[in-house]
Amino acid sequence: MANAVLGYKQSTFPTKLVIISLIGLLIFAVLPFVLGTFQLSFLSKLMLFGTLAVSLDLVWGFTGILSFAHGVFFTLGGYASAYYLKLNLSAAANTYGVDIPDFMVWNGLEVLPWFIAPLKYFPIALLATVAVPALFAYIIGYFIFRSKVSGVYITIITLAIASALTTFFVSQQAYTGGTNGITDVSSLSFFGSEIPPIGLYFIILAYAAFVLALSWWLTQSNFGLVLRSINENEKRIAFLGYDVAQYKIFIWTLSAAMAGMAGGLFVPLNRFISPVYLAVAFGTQVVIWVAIGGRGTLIGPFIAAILLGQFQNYADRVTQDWQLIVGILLLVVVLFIPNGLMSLLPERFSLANLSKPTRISPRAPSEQKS
Amino acid sequence: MLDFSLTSMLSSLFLLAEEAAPAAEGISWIALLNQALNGIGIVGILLLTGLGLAITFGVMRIINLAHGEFIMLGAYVTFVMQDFFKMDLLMTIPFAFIGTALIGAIVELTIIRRLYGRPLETLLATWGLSIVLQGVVKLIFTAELKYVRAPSYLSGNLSFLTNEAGTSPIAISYYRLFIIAVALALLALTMFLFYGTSWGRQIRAVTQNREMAKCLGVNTKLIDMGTFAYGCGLAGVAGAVISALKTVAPPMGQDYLVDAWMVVVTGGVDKLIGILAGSFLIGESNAIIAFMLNDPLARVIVLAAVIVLIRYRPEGLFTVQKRA
Amino acid sequence: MSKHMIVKASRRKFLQYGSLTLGASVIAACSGGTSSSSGGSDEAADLGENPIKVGVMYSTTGTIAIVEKSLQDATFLAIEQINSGTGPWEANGEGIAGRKIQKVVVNPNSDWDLYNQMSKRLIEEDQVVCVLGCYTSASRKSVLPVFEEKNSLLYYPVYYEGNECSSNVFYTGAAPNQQITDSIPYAYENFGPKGFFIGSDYIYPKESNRIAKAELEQAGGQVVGDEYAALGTTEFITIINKIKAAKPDFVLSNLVGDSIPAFYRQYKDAGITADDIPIMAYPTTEEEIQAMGPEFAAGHYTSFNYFQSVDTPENKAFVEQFKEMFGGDRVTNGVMEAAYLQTFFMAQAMKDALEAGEELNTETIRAATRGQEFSAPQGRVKIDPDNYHTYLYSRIGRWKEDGQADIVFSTDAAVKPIPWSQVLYKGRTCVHPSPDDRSDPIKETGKDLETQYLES
Amino acid sequence: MDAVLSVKDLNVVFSGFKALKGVNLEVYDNEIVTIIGPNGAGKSTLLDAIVGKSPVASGHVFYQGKEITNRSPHQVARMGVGRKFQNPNVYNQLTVFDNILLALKGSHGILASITAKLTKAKKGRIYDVLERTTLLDQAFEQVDSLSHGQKQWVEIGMVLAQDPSIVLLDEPTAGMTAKETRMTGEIIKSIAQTHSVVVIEHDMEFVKQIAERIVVLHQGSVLAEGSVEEVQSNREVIEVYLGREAISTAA
Repeated sequence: MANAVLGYKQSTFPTKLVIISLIGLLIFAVLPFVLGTFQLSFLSKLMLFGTLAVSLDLVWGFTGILSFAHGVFFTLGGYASAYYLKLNLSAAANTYGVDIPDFMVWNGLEVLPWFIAPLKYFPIALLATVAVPALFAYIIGYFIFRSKVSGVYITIITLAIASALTTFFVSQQAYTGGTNGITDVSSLSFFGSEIPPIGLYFIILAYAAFVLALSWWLTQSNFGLVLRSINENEKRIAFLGYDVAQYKIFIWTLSAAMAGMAGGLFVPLNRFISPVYLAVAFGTQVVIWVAIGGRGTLIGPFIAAILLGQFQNYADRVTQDWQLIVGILLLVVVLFIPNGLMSLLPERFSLANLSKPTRISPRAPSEQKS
Repeated sequence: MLDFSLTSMLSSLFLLAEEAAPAAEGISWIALLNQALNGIGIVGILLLTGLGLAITFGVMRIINLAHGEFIMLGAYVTFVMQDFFKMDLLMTIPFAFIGTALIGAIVELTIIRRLYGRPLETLLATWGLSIVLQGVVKLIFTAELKYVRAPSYLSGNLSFLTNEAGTSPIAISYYRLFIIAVALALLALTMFLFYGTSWGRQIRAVTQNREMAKCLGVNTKLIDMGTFAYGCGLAGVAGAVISALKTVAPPMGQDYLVDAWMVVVTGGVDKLIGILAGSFLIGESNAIIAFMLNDPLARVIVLAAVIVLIRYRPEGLFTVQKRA
Repeated sequence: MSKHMIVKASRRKFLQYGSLTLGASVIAACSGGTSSSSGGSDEAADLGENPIKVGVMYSTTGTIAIVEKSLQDATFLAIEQINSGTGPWEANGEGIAGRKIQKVVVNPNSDWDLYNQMSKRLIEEDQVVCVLGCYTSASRKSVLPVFEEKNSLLYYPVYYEGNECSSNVFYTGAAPNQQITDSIPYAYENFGPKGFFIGSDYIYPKESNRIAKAELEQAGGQVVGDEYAALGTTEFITIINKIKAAKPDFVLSNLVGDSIPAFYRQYKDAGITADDIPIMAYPTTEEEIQAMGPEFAAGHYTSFNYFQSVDTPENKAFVEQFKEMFGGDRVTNGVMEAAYLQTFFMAQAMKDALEAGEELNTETIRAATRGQEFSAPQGRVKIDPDNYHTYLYSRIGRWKEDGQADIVFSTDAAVKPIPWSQVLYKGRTCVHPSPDDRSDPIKETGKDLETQYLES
Repeated sequence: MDAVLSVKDLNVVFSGFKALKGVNLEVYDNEIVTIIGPNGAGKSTLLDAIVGKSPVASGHVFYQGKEITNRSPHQVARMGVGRKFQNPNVYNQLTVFDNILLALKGSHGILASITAKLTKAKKGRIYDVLERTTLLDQAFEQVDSLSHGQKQWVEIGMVLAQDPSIVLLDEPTAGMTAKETRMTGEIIKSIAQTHSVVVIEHDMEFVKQIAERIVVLHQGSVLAEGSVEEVQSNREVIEVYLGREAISTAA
C-alpha cells in the first residue's frame, strides 16, 4: 500500500522486461544450432558490433556525448588481444625461428618491445584488453570534460583523435603491423584445447548479454537519471551539486572498457585486427547503428547493428553498389524516423518503458500520510 | 592574437626535431626556407577547401559531413567541361561553382531544411548524403581516376637564388601560387559579400536571431538556401582548382573533410578571417614538421595540437571571449 | 558481338552524361545501363547445367576501386572467353569440360573488414570452389586466415612484398625477385648510385624498399632518403622538397593508388624533369599514367612483368578483346594481365581435374594448378609447383608521350619466383610437399639460389 | 551574528566590460534579501559569481565563513547554496518527481547514485517538497506538459530539495499569472522560515509582498540598500528609475 501511495513500486521485479529478455536470449541461444557456419561467425561478429553500439549509446544516447572515437577503444582492446594471440603462436608456426612476430622481423626489430612482451600472458592480456582503452579514454576524458568544451567541439575532437591515431598506427609499422595490422594470429585456446566457433559464439553472447544487463542496470538507477539530465542540460545539474565532469569521465571510461573488451573478443573471431577499425569511417558506422536503432534505448543500437549487417550482406547480393542503398536508407531514417527504429514500436512495447519501474498515479498524500 | 600554447608546443617540437635530425648534416636553412615557402601551397589548398565549410558550419552551424563530396562534385564538373567542351580549366571554374551550388540548393531544399536546430541529425543526414553522392558519381563516371589538364601557361616555377648551374634552391610552382590567388580572392569576395552587402547583413541577421529577422521581413528560407548553396559552390571551386594537381575519383573528397574541419575550428567560426589564420597555422606547421620528421608524424602532431587548442580555446583563435 | 558492345558502350556513356543533368533519374538510368554494376551471381539459366561457382572479390567502390575495378574487368573478360570458348580458350570449346563458370561477385567497398567477411560468405554460404581477388596486402592478409581455416583457394594477381607461402593461395603477380632484382642494378648502372626511396605507408612499399635498399647497397649504391606517405595522400610538396634537397640520381617509387598521379604531377610541377632525376617505379602502370596525363610520366621508368606494348600475338589479342568489351579508351596493365591469366590457370586446372574424372574441390584444383603453363599476353608463364608463385618475365619500360612504354629491358624467358628476397633472407625458399598435406613448406638452404628461367 | 553569505568588494569583468564593480552584500540567517535594478545592472551576474558560474576578477565570496570564490558550481552547491535561474531551468524530459529526486540532498557521487535506493524517507521528503510547491497532482507528469508557472515551482522545489542554507532565486515569478505570483510569494515566505533567501525581482508589487531588505543594483554597483520604504524614497533610486520611466512599470 505504502508503495502505491508513493508512486513507484520500485521493489517490484521488472517481470515483463525479464520475460522478454529471456525469450531474446533463448532465441540467440538456439540460433547457432539452426544457422550455417557463415551465419554463426557473422552473427558473432555482429553481436560484438552491437555491443560496441550499446557502449556508444551509454555516452551518446544517455549522456549526449557524440563520439566518433568508439572504434578507437574497440581497436585498442583488439590490439591487446591480437598481441596475446600473436605471441602465443606455436613455435612451429613462427617462420623466422625467433620469438618475435613476423611483422617485427620484416621491420628490422630484433627484440620484442618491453611494452608488448607482457601481453604474452593471458591474465595480463585480458587486463590490458579492458584497461588500455579505459586508461586512454580516462586520460582523454579528464582532458576534455574538465573544460569548457562541449557539444560539437567534443565530436570534432573525437574525429581528430580517430584520424590522428589511425595515421599513428599506420606509421608505426614495426610495432603495430602498419596498415595490415596484426594478422596470422593463433586461435583462442582454453587449457590447451582450441575453442570452436560455437564456443566463441556463446562467449560473445554471454558478453553481449552482460553488457546489455549492466547498461540497463546502470541507466535505470539514479545514475541513469543523472546521465539523462546531463544530456538535457549539463549546466543546471552542476548547481544541484553533481560533479558533471566526474560523471562524464566515468561513463566515458566505462564505455571505452566495454568497447575494448568487445574488440578483444573480436580478434579470435576475425583472426586479425587493423587500423581500419580505428578510422573515422568505422567510428561513423558505430554512430549510425546507434542513430538507426534509437538513442537511449540500449537494445535498439544492438539490434540495428545486427540488422544493418545482415541488410548489407544481402544488399551485396543484389548490387555491387549496395553502399548507395545503405546511404539512402540512412537518409530516410534520419528524415522520417528521427528517433530510430525502436520508436516505431508501440508505446507499451517500448523497452524504455518496460525498463522503468511500474508506475501508479499518486493520490494526494495528505490523505495518506500517517 | 596568437595562441601561445600552440606556438610554444611547436617551438618545443623544433628542439625535438633538431635533436632527431642527423647530426652530421644538420638542418639546411635554405631548404627549410624553401619548405616554408612551399608550405604556402598547402595553406592555399587548406584555405580553399575550408572556405566552403566556414560558410556552412561557421555561419550556418550546419555540421556538413558531405563537404568533401561537394569538392568532388566540383572536380567532376571541371572534368566534364574539359572532356566535352575542351574548356580551359580556368573557364570551368564558374561552371563548377554554379553546378555544385545548384546541387547544394537542392540538398538544402530536400534535406537540410528539415533538420535546422537538430545538429546531430544534420550530421547523420549529411554522412548519408556523402555516401549517396559518391555512389551516384561512381555510377555515372565509374570508379576510374579522371584526368584533368592544367592550363599550360600555369606550368613552371617561380624561383629564387638561382645559381650558375641553373638550379634554384627556393622555388614554388605557378600553379600553387594560382591556388593561393584563387583562395585569397574567394576569401575577399566572401568577406565583401558578408560584411559589405545587404545580402550579407541579412545572413548575419538570420544566423543571430532567426525570429527577429523573419519579423523584419527577411525571407529566411531563401537566405538559408542561398547561403548553403554559396558554401557548396565554394567547395566546388576548390574541387575544380585542385583537380589538376591531385586526382579525380569518387572518394577524393574524404581526404579533405577532416582537414577542412580542423582549419575551421582552429581559426574560429566567428570571423571569416579566422580561416586564413587556421589554414596558415595548420598548413605551415604541417609542412615544417613534415620536413623535419616525416609526413605521418607531422599529421599526428598537428592533429594533437589542434585537439589541445580546442580544449583551451573551443571558440578558436579569432573569437572574442563572450559572456557565458 | 563486338559491334553490339561498342554501340552499347557509347550509348551507356551518353546515358550517363545525360543523366547528370537529370539528377533524379541517375540511379534508374545507370543501374539499367551497366551490365557490370550488378552484383551477386549470374543468372543460372544461361549457364547450362551444373555451372562451376567461382568467387570474384574486388572492390568496385571506395578508395581502392580505381585499381580493383579494372582487375574485375580483366577477370570478367577471361570468364566470358572461357564460357564462350573464345580468345585463348578457343581450342577448349564452351566452358570447362562442358561446364560453365558461374561468377559470384562481391564488392568489399575497399574495407579490409568486409574482405574478411565476404570471403567467409563466398566459401561457406555460396560454396564457391575458389576465389579470384584482392589487391592490397592488407586485404590479402585479412582473408588469409579465412582461406587457411576453411581450406579453400585464393588466386591473388598482384605483385607483392613476398614473405608468404600459403597452401591456400596461388600468387600470380611478381615476387620480389621478379621486379626488384633486375630494376635496381639497371637503375644503378643507368642513372647513378644514389637512390631516394618513397612509398605509400604500408607493408608492400616498406618491404619492397627494404629489399631494394639491400640490392642497391650490394651493387655499391646508397639510399639518400626514405620517405613514406599515408595511403591515399595527394599532397607531396614535402617529399618533393626533400628529394630536391637530397639530390639523388634516381627516385624509387612504391606509391600506390591515387597517390601516383598526384605525385607525378606535382613532381613535374615542381620543376624536376625525367632527365634530372628519373623515377623508377613498381606500381605505376598504364592506368595511372592515363589518369595523370602521359606528359607527366614521359621519360620515367616502371619495372613490371607486362606492358601493354609487349609484342606478342597473345597480347595483341588481349588488348583488342579488352577494348572491345570495355571501350576503346581503356588501357591494359600488368596487374590486369595477371588477373586475366590467373583465371586461365584456374580454368586449365579445373579442366585437367574434370577430365581426370575428379570432383572439383580444393585438393583437386590445388593439385591440378601446380605446374600449369599458359601462353599469357606477357609470354609463356607457369605456376611454380613448389612455391605456388608464378614464373613471370621481368621487364623495365620507359614511358613515352603517348602513355605507352618503350621496353628497355626484358628477360628472355619467365623467371622462377622466389617468395623471399635473397639479399635479406639468404637461402630461404619454399617447397610445398606433393601431395600438399599443408605442412610447413619453408626450406632453409643457406646457399645462394641461382636465377632460373622457364624452359621453353 | 555572522552572515551566512557575504560578498566583499566583488568585481566581474567580461572582455573588458565591468559587469560588477566592487559589490558588497551580506545575507543573514532566515532573512529575505531582494535585489532590484534595471536590466543590465548585474543582478544575475552577481548570483552567477556567487555560485561559481562566472569567474570573479577580484574580491571575495564567503559562505558560512569559508571562502568559496571561484569554486566550481557543484562544490558550491554541495556546500549548501541553492540556485534558481531566470528562465525555468528544469528537466523537461523527466517527470516532476524525477526532477525533485535529482535535487534531493544527499551524496551526489557516482557510486552513491548507482546504489541509491528510493527509501521511504526519501519519498517522504520528495512529497513534502511537492506539497510545499503545490505540485503533488503533477508528480508523475513530464515537466514538458506543465505551465510556465508550474515549471517555475518545479525549480523552486528542486532548490528546496537540495535543502540549502541559502536559496538564490532569479526572478521566480517571471511569466506567472497574478494568482501564481501571489502563491509564489507565500512559498518564498515559508521557505524563509528555515532558510536565507536572496531574490531578484522586477515586479514591485511582488517585492512589496515579500521584501524585508532591498538592495538596488545599478551599473554593476550597489546604489542603495534598506527597507521598501527607504528605497522607494531614495533620491538616487528614483532618478535611475524615473530616467527609465516610472518604478511601477519597471517590471
